Amino acid sequence: MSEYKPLKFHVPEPTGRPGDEPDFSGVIIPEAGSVRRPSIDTHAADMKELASTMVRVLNKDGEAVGPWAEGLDDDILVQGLKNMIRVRAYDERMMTLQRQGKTSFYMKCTGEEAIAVGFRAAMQKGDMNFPTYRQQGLLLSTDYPVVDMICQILSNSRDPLKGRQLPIMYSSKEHGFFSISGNLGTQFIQAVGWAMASAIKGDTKIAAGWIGDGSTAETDFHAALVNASVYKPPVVLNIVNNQWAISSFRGIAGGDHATFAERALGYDFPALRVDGNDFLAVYAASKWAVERARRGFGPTLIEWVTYRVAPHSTSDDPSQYRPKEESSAWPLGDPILRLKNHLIKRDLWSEERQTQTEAQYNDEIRAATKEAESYGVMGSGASPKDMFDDVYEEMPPHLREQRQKLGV
Amino acid sequence: MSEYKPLKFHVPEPTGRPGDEPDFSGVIIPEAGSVRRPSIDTHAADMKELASTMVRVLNKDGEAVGPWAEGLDDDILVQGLKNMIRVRAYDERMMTLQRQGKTSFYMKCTGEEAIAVGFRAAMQKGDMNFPTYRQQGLLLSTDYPVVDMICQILSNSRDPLKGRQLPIMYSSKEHGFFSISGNLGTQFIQAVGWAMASAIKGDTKIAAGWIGDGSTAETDFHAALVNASVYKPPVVLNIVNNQWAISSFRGIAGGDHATFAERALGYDFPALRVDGNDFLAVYAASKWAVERARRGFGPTLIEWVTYRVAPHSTSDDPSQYRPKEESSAWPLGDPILRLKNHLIKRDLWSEERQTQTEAQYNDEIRAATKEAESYGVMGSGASPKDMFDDVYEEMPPHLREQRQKLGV
Amino acid sequence: MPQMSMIEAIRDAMDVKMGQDDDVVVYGEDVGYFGGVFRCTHGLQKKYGKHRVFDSPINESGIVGTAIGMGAYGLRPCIEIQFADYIYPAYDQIVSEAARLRYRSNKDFIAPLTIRTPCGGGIFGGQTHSQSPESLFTHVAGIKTVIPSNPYDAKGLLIAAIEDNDPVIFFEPKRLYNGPFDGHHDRPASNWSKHPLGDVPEGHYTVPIGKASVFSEGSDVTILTYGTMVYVAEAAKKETGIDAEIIDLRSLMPLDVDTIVESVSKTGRCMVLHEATQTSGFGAELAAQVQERCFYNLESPVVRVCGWDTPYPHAQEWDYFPGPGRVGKELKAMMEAE
Amino acid sequence: MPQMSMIEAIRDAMDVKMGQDDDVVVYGEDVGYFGGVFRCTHGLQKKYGKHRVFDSPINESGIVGTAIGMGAYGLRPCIEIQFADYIYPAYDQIVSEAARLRYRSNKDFIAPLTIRTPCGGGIFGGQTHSQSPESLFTHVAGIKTVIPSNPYDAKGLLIAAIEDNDPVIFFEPKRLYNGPFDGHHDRPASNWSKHPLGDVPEGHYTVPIGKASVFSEGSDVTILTYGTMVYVAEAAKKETGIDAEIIDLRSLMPLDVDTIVESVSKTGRCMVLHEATQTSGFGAELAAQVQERCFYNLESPVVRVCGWDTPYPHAQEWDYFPGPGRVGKELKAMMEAE
Ligand SMILES: Cc1ncc(C[n+]2csc(CCOP(=O)(O)OP(=O)(O)O)c2C)c(N)n1
Ligand SMILES: Cc1ncc(C[n+]2csc(CCOP(=O)(O)OP(=O)(O)O)c2C)c(N)n1
Ligand SMILES: [Mg+2]
Ligand SMILES: [Mg+2]
Repeated sequence: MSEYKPLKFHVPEPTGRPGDEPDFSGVIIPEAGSVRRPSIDTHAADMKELASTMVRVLNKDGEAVGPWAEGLDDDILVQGLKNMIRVRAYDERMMTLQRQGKTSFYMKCTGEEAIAVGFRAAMQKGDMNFPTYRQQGLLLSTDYPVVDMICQILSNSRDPLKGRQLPIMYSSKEHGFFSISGNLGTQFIQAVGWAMASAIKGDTKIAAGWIGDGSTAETDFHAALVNASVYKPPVVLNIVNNQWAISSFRGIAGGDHATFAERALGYDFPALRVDGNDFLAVYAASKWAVERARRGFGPTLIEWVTYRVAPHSTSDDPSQYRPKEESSAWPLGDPILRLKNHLIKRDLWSEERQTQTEAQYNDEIRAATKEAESYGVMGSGASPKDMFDDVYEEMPPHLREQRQKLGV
Repeated sequence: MSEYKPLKFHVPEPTGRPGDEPDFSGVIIPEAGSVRRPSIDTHAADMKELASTMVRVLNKDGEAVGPWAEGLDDDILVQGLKNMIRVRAYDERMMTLQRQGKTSFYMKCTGEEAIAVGFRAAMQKGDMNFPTYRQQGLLLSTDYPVVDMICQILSNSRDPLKGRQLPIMYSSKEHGFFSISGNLGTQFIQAVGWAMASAIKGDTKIAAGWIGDGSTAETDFHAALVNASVYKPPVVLNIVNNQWAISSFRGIAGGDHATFAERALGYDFPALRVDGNDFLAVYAASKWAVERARRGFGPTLIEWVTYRVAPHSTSDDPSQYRPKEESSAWPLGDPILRLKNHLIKRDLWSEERQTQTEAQYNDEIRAATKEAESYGVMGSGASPKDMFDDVYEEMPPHLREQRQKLGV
Repeated sequence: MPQMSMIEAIRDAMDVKMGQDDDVVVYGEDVGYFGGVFRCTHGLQKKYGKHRVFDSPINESGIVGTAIGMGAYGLRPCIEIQFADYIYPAYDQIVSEAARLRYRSNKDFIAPLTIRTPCGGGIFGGQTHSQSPESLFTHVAGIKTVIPSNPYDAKGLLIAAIEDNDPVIFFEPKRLYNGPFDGHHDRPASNWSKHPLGDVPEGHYTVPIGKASVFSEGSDVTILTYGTMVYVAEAAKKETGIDAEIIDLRSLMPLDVDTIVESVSKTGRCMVLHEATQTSGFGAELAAQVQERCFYNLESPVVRVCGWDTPYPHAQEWDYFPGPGRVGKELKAMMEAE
Repeated sequence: MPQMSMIEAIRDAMDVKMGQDDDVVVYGEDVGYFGGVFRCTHGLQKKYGKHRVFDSPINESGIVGTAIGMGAYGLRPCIEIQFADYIYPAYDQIVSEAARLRYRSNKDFIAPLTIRTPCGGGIFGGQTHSQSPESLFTHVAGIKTVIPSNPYDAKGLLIAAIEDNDPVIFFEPKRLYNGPFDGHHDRPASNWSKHPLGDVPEGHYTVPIGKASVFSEGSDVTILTYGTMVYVAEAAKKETGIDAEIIDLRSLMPLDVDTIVESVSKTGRCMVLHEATQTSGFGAELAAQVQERCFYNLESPVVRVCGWDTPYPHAQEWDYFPGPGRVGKELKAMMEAE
């Protein structure tokens, strides 16, 4: 026995806690343009290194460089910037609503806007997302009525979900946005199932699953990877690695020394690791993976490297567990600023248009909020009668009885 | 839309079904001795290729070659052969018991004996296995009383588990054998927890988890890998890839084009892929991983490549779903035969000793069976009184009431 | 009319629906080429192709999770969990997802899945091949739970389940697969081929979800039961000579309260009988409802005869199983109470 | 005596046990550095070190699965599931493993774990932060299920749970964390610092698992309840003037049948009150047992007042929650029945 030293228990720790200086020296950031772009039919085994590096397009000077910069449509970039600005305006306004006591709860995606907005731009009508609570950008870059979104947050009389769901748990089949669940990870395998159905029916639609870095630890993450590996359905599996899961850092999900993209290496389908704050990289990688899926070459896992600038939710205070300045020290910068600088450099945009656009979306959201508030706030419009509907397609006798008992 | 062809649904198929010729041309078998043996403190990132190849020691001529052949104790090899012979004798006798209607159920490990026997030889007293139902070799290479094992199978009055468990679901803390569960995969994460406890207490003991190829698809496989990745506890995670999971082949677990060992690549701990029918390779790899764990260098995933020669269980008939001759066509051969030939070649063994040893264990097991049968067969010795005990440490009132109702 | 075992009737239901509706797909562990460990899907892959009948990885959460995704797409998956004892890894997907989807999305998405799974004991299967977890599902709003006791109901209920736009857990009492079983394990097994309920019409028909059937009329006492225990109740009735009205509930959620109340109002006594462990079993709900609804008609307390509150033991199976002896004894005691 | 909130009492229980017994370890999502989203483990990591108090990956099956392994080694893990609504991914490990281990191994291995998890509604948390899944555990042989309603009991029961050699599910009614709550959500919140049950002794003491407490004596009707609903019952008693005997069960499994029977025998009437959905809720078991054991004493049927059989809605929370209005109405109706 004495031959061996006592074992030690290892618990990973982030590089900083409150009071410490932020330290991102461990985050390795390859040069923009340095990562190759394989053809979309490349076999997983022939592109393994893409799981360990980082696809980046925008260099320090705001230029688009390298193979992933090719063939990106300018209109989409401009529209992407607008959509990101819109998302941020929306997040800010909803925070205000929460502070005003008009909703109990909200979750922002500040700093992560490029991912959902850029990915959505690569999708087609009819495709389906299985999002988490931090992909409002998917809905906000479609024509889904923003008033409806706010009504959901207010649980008022026009809430499309009739007050039944926690704020931000949107659902819109028509806009390719699957009903958000409170239970982490469940949607990842559902996305795989939806894609299997598309293949079973000989359709051409694809699905996208979404999950956070912390939630990759959930069992259904594995279910998704196994089923994706076996049936090779047309699905893109997106991991949004924003470094934090409430108070626990990526290392508590086993993402400190391995990358999350590398999780795919044992499952015979390819993975990309992408600078999630670089809209051009996001859009290019999304297009690649979506096209790969739609052409029948199967699933792709993508790790989007980003940072959760916002608190986890309105119930959270990150200054309790991470260095105060960490978000501003994040080395991949702000996605809006980076795209804006790129477009200005290319004369596709200007500071004035930026200011105008920000004002325009602030106004839009402000007006929409006002309209939404007219239908009630803080659940005031929700009807107890709606509580008993849609548990089943037809109301069974016991629920009819209970509804009568409540007298509604 | 029309730009895209209809998607196709992909369902993997084995290389043969009943009526077909067996086809193992896809199984790539590296030369014995060709795989390097890193030092036990090697970082996972520096030995990734070991997940994709196959550690083999015995060459075609029965010689032990290459770096993994070094430092193997002859006594352990001889004892290993004896233990494997004993396991096979046990399996045969238990099958007979089942055919005689003395037990309802049995599961053999024919062709896979080297794995459990070889691994056990690398463990120390106090270490703990979390086995599946196909690791009888772990118990049978200790001094656990074989009569007790058979009494468990017969559910008789001396059954150490009092008739409560299906035959073969042994349990022996003292012999480092955790209670087998009927629910697949659950033990894999429990092994990680046990190892965490050992590290938390500053102990020097290690745990070993066991799982089948088909069961790697279970959610708890992922739970185990994630927790092993995060806390780096002293655990060896063993996948017995015997190519089949009842009627479905390894491809239905996503193991057709990726190896199961490669699953570790995204989790920052090393993996070995080993010829599971080569006792020397099994023992060498086990020693490596066990020593790595005990020295505080953390977990290892090992894929043992083997073949399920036996039916899944006594309820199964493999001729319904796989080519009849597949088991004899398996290219890695029979583990007993291979070790025997090696030892004979080295004058450590002989055909006579082989015959004697077979006879000796047949006699031992026959006698043990006879003794066990004297305590009853087919549940005949189990007492209804035992049914109410040990649900809790102390019997709560409702169970006392129920026991009284039954009048026992 | 063709005579079918329960296995054949279940298979036939899937066959009928797959023939009628391209959106019906069937999968689960070992259900493809092999046709399932109980052979319920035997031949379906050959007939409908690998893209509609296939093996799944051994991941029950994945089986249900993919089915929810498929349902959201527009398919109608009919999936198998190999044993009800192995449904727990899928519990989150069933409870938090399938059950809630219609409600939480205000019917934007639905989960029209059928989860078939063999349940119950009596086959010497031990702890993990014998469980009856139905009450773990009846507690969950948004799920329907059914359990047939014969080939005719099995086919009709399974077709109804597949056609239902809500998730249905379809329990298959495995002890009844090949023949009715009265709990006398020491007597020769009987066979559906000689039983009137083995008469199963060809083609499409349904047995409505939510309707009980009066298996055997009587006036002394009502026995509320389902699955295998229907025949145990019948045996006890015969053996005691007590004129029990045996109600085969068939559907636990929704429950056919009217049939229950009508019977108990008539008999004035009620026994609840199931294999599952007693505490918080579905029998608790039945007893609670009967006393709520028929209190003033009851001449004696509702009695529960259930599996003991222990794990399902292997060798003590027949001491655990609530057989005709125990049922008869309790029936007699009830008739003496007042 | 120190005055503690329920959060503090729970934290103190862990503190006491960790101080006494090196084998007690505490982990779960966000419980380490941060101290838990409800702060129940705040400060424990600092005091006992990262190897005894730590964050876990977001994998509930892994949290319970590792705890079972640790229990087999000889530790006594006290783990947190962040919300009871998120316990389902761990359901297989709880039901098939923790609950069965002692039995199936003939006590060769045991699972002495405590699973703490906040339950119940009233915090505007919607479907997945409000559930009360206790009956999904009371049905499972081998598990104990407890639920305190005040700081004193919380500390004593949690110490008892950690010391217990069987797995205990320890539900924490999150609406009571900071103060007793009578169901009048529109009135100012009260606080444990002003409540006698906020008096919590320092150091070690236990409240035995399996014993109910008579929260408030009465002679008209017995109310069987637990958790948050204890105070709702109290409010309804006050508001209706009906002299109810309120029994705080505290432990659902094992259940203190004697206290129940004694009370109902005295009052002749019984209401069962819980937040969980009604069908197959724990109230069903209570109603079944009361009518079994007290049938001839009952003057009217046992009445259940429970959450409706729907998912827990967000905005309709106070229509869903069985508040003092509904309880009072049912109490009055009961007193009129005969
Ligand atoms: C099954 C389950 N367990 C726990 C939670 C509580 N929870 C909500 S969000 C969260 C953190 C998720 O982190 P991550 O996946 O990284 O996503 P992010 O919030 O960073 O976008 C946790 C633990 C939950 N919702 N569901
Ligand atoms: C949770 C669960 N699901 C399904 C089963 C049924 N089952 C028992 S063994 C088995 C196949 C396992 O195959 P594998 O893991 O390859 O192990 P092997 O039998 O080949 O040793 C299945 C599906 C089970 N026991 N538990
Ligand atoms: Mg995150
Ligand atoms: Mg196998």
